[in-house]
Amino acid sequence: MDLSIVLQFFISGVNLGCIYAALGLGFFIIYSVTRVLNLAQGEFVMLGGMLTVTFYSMGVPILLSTLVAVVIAGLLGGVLYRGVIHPARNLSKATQTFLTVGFAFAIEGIALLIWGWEYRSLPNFLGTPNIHLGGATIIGQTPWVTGITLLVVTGLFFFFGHTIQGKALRACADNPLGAKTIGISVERMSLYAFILAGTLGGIAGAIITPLTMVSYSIGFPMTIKGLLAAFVGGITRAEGVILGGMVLGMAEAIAASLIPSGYHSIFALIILMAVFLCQPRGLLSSPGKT
Amino acid sequence: MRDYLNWAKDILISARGQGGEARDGSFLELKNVSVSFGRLTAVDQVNLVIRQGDIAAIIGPNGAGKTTMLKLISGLLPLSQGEIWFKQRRLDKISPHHIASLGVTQVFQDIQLFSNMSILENVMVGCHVWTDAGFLSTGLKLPHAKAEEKEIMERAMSKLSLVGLEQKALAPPANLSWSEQKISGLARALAAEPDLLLLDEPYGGLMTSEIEKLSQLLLKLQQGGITILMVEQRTDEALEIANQVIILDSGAKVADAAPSEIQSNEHLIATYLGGRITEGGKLHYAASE
Amino acid sequence: MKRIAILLLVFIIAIGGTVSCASPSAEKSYKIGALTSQTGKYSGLGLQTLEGIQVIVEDINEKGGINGIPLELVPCDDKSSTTGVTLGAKKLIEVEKVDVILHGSTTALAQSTMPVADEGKTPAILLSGTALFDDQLGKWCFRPMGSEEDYVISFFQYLNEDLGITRVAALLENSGFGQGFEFFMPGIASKYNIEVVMTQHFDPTATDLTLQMTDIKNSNAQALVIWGSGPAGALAVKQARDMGINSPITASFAQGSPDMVKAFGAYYEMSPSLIVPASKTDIWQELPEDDSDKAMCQDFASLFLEKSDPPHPANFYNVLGAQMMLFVVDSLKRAQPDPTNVEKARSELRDALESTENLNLLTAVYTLSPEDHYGSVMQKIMLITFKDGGKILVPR
Amino acid sequence: MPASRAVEQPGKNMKILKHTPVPILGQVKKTIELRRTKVEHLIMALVVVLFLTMPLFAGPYPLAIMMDIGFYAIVTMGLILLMGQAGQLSLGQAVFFGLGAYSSAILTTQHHLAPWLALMLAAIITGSIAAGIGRAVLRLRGIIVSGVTLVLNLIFFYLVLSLVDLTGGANGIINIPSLSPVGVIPDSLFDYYFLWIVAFLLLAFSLNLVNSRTGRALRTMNILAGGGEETAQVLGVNVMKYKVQVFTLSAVYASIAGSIYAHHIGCIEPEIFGAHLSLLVAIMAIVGGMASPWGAFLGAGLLTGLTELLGGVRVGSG
Repeated sequence: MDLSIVLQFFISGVNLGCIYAALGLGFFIIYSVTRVLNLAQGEFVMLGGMLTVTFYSMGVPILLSTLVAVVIAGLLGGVLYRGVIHPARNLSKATQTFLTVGFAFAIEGIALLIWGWEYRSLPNFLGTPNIHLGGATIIGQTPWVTGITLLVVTGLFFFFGHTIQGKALRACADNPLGAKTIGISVERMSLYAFILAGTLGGIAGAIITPLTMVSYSIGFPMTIKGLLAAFVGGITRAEGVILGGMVLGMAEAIAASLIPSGYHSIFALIILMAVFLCQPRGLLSSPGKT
Repeated sequence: MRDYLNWAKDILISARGQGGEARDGSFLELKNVSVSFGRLTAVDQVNLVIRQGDIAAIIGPNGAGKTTMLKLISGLLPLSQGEIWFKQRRLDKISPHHIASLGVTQVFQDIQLFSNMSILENVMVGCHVWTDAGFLSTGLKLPHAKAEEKEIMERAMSKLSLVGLEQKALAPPANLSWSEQKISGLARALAAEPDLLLLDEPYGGLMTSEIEKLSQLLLKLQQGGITILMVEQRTDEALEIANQVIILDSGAKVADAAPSEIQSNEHLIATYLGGRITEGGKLHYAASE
Repeated sequence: MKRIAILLLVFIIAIGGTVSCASPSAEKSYKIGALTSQTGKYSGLGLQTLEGIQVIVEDINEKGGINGIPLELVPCDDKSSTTGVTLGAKKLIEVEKVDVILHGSTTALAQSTMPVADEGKTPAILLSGTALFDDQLGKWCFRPMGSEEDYVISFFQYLNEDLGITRVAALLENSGFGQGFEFFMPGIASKYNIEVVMTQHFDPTATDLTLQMTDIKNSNAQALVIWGSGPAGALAVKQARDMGINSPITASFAQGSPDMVKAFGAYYEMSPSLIVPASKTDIWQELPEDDSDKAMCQDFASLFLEKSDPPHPANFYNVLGAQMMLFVVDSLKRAQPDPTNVEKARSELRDALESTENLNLLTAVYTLSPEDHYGSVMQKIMLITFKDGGKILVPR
Repeated sequence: MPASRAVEQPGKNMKILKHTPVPILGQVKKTIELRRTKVEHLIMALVVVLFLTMPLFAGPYPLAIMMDIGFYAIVTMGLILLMGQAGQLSLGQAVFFGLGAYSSAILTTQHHLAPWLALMLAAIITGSIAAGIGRAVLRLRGIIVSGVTLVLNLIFFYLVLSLVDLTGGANGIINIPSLSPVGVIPDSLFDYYFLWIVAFLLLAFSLNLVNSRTGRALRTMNILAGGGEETAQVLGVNVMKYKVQVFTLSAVYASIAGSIYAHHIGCIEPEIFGAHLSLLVAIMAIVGGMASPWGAFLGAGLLTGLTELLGGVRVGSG
């Protein structure tokens, strides 16, 4: 095989992997604290992208637009918890999970009303140029995607490992009852988890928009992709989700370069299936916590 | 149809019975059984013979591998080494539900009644083993399934009345006291018409009056031909009704004798029966093999 | 259980109630059912089509209707799903008692309209991208919308005759849209002495096409044909240029839609600039003075600019929507059915639609017959390209 | 310490445990009967009769809504058995709906089988595929099952898109013959009766199942609602077998609905394999209530009916 293809495959795989990991992390945070699968996660991504585009087109500098969009997405995460999940806290987790679908539909409907159906795009952050590398190309925005994902992941590990709030969140995830007995408010931590997940979704939306475009309807596909990354890697560990995202990205890249055109998506999914069947709880997961 | 059912069941029971009258008299036999989890050996080369019709009690300190032993027999845990024979059938190669169909039923320490069903339904689940109506015949309510369902209901009620809980038949498990839950767990196991009943700490959490009642019940079951293998922390109660006592420590068999013999051995009394269990709970690590 | 049973009962009665409430409006008007995708996957397509229909209806009504009878537009959402189409079509036929259904969405959904229209004996005009099922339209359905074949021809003719290209790579969407194109491509390519050296596919939701591009770059193709219905096709153009593919690229009209141009205009204008098909309305200013359609296209363009809200130039789907409506208006004018007798009106309208002859519309001239419910005689497809933020005719 | 009181001659007294009639049995049976009261049976009968007589007073549009509800209800009913009884979270019911629809369509349009035969063959094909899938997938537990079934759903979606020769790709299959025998009664009326009779038969089947040996066995493995797999196993329940069987059964339900759908609408396209259908059905099961198969009708009715009554016509201007 041509060297340029191998190189391009690697670049594409990492790039897609970072996107999927960023999408999957939101699921991880909410699921580990509340045991709810937030099927509205993709809507945060959509909002992150849409809002960034909106502010940017109003003349706000790109980084500031991104920041404001991400903050709003985070707040919406809080709204989802306060308005939907918290009132239903006595219902089963499955029911709460499906309530998030209702929320997703509502957000999508409102987005359609506000922004219409058109696709929107953003220029590459700070106009980063494309890099040509031995026949392969790194598209300008890609380093941003990889870099910001890395930054977010590092930030998350620092947050969980070295801050009081992060440790409290982790305690809730590991043992809700125990956390309660030592005086951690599980409800408050759940709220934080949703806000954090909203923020992460917003960031993901903002950084991928220059690559993929954004419209009101991208939420559900994003949810599915993120969910897959989370499931493959093991939804109970952040490292698992990142690895899952990478596996998914690489699988798609391998498929695109080796498999006859038209069967790409199936091949990537079959790899996932194999992962599931061999490693039922995901590639990395703490035992006994599915 | 009913006759047919009874006839089929008779055949089933007689088939079991034949197995039970083995030449060597062994009913349940464990040969050189070991199991380890990683480096931890929970059961260490245990040989054991249980005779038909006996009440056998396994006693020993915490972590001695008692519960593990029961789960090995009922097939919930795989052996690392050794063989388990029940009525000349090898148990350690077959799945738990198959073992159950051979006449071995286990009652867990925490009972685990199905909270999504009434007590009666719980006991009816026990009848699963000797019935065979599948999806099609139950869904279509074929005569066979209908007759079976009637039989199941009657049998379940009869088991409930045997343990004295017929009045609570339709209550959800959550509405029952702990001792009632334990007894209904027993009724559920009995509904499977077992030959060998594995009881995990049947006396755990019961009050004195309830203990006496349970002992009576167990003796009655023994008279009815059911062999009982129990694991018990409360050694006094166990020794009172058992014919055979096995002492297990750190996964190894320390003693296996009639209660009277155990009670005459001062060392055993001092170590395992007097509450002075100084080495109990200490985990035994197998030497690197 | 009891609760459930009672709820079900109430529910049935509620449905029964809506049936008795729904009465056809008494006023005298032609009711036009516009069954389009307003929500869901194809909402972009459906909403643009609906906009085109609305503009024409408004215009006709302002001019006093058809022989004094106003048009009444009944929009209905098919939710981008086959069940939505069936429900919507039945609702329009049965409850709203429309005279004709205009269906604006994708191919697979258009197919679902056909049995309902046949059963309800109501004429239906289908907008769909593919000519693959033209022989199965049945008695009541019409599809005067052109065929992918015409686009394939326009592309390959241009590539061969104008640019002298003999080797082409194709990058097609993994959808009905791409499938139709692929169906016609081999035959037409060989007709123009072009070899399709590589056919790659992409998902409608794809975000990274760099791998396909690497393959295409490594092939010896002299030009690239991209055929997609949504943003992935436009992304493909962007990424091709990002990857340094400098050969001519032709893409579908969807890639020429205003939002895509707004997002990727800079890439479209990179030399050689992107070539897409367009309707004459799109570039009426560019048409030569002797073009007989210039006046018609100019009129429609200014009408649309005036009526649309917010005002914007008509795009390809706006034009197709408007054309569907104009097609019906022509038949209504000829048949002059009595709007109070719906069943008779439907049947008369159907006959009139079928006998359409030499009807000069925005994208083609139509002559239909009982055997041919498609009827396009001459496709007025223009190839355009992008320059200085605007669209120009491809210099030939 | 007292001497052992154990009997010396074991096994000689089998009579002691012999099954004896219990006087209270009749009373218990009555109580259970009371839980399904006569009034309730009456209401149910009324519901059935109302559904079956609807075509007499309702036009095709409400009947079309009822058709939709019927399709969803059948799929949801299968999911309720799988999810509500056996506790297996599946997000892949659309796979089996699609398999049923496509098998029926392919068998009738390409192999010219009679629609009736195609429907049954489709159910068998789907059931066999589901049994295979179930054997692989149901070894997994809890929420992972929903993940895997979701992946499966996507795999099937892309598979159908890619196998153009067999499935018609994205354009789907058209001209699928109707189930109705020609000219006896209108197709849509026939389909309505056929669908709803099938729905009620399946409901009866499900209700019987739930209140039987099989239903109880399923509930023992419902770890979502108080079941326990180990307990079930030591009581002789072949957990894996039951999981696979109920998975297959729910697939057959979906397949039947899919087949009727294909023959009714007359054309199908890959979107019916979409993950959103699986999700929608799961929501219907939860909204309707997972304890009883009746919940399927409630969930399907509420979601389909209300969206149709509230939304529908006149979204835009005009």
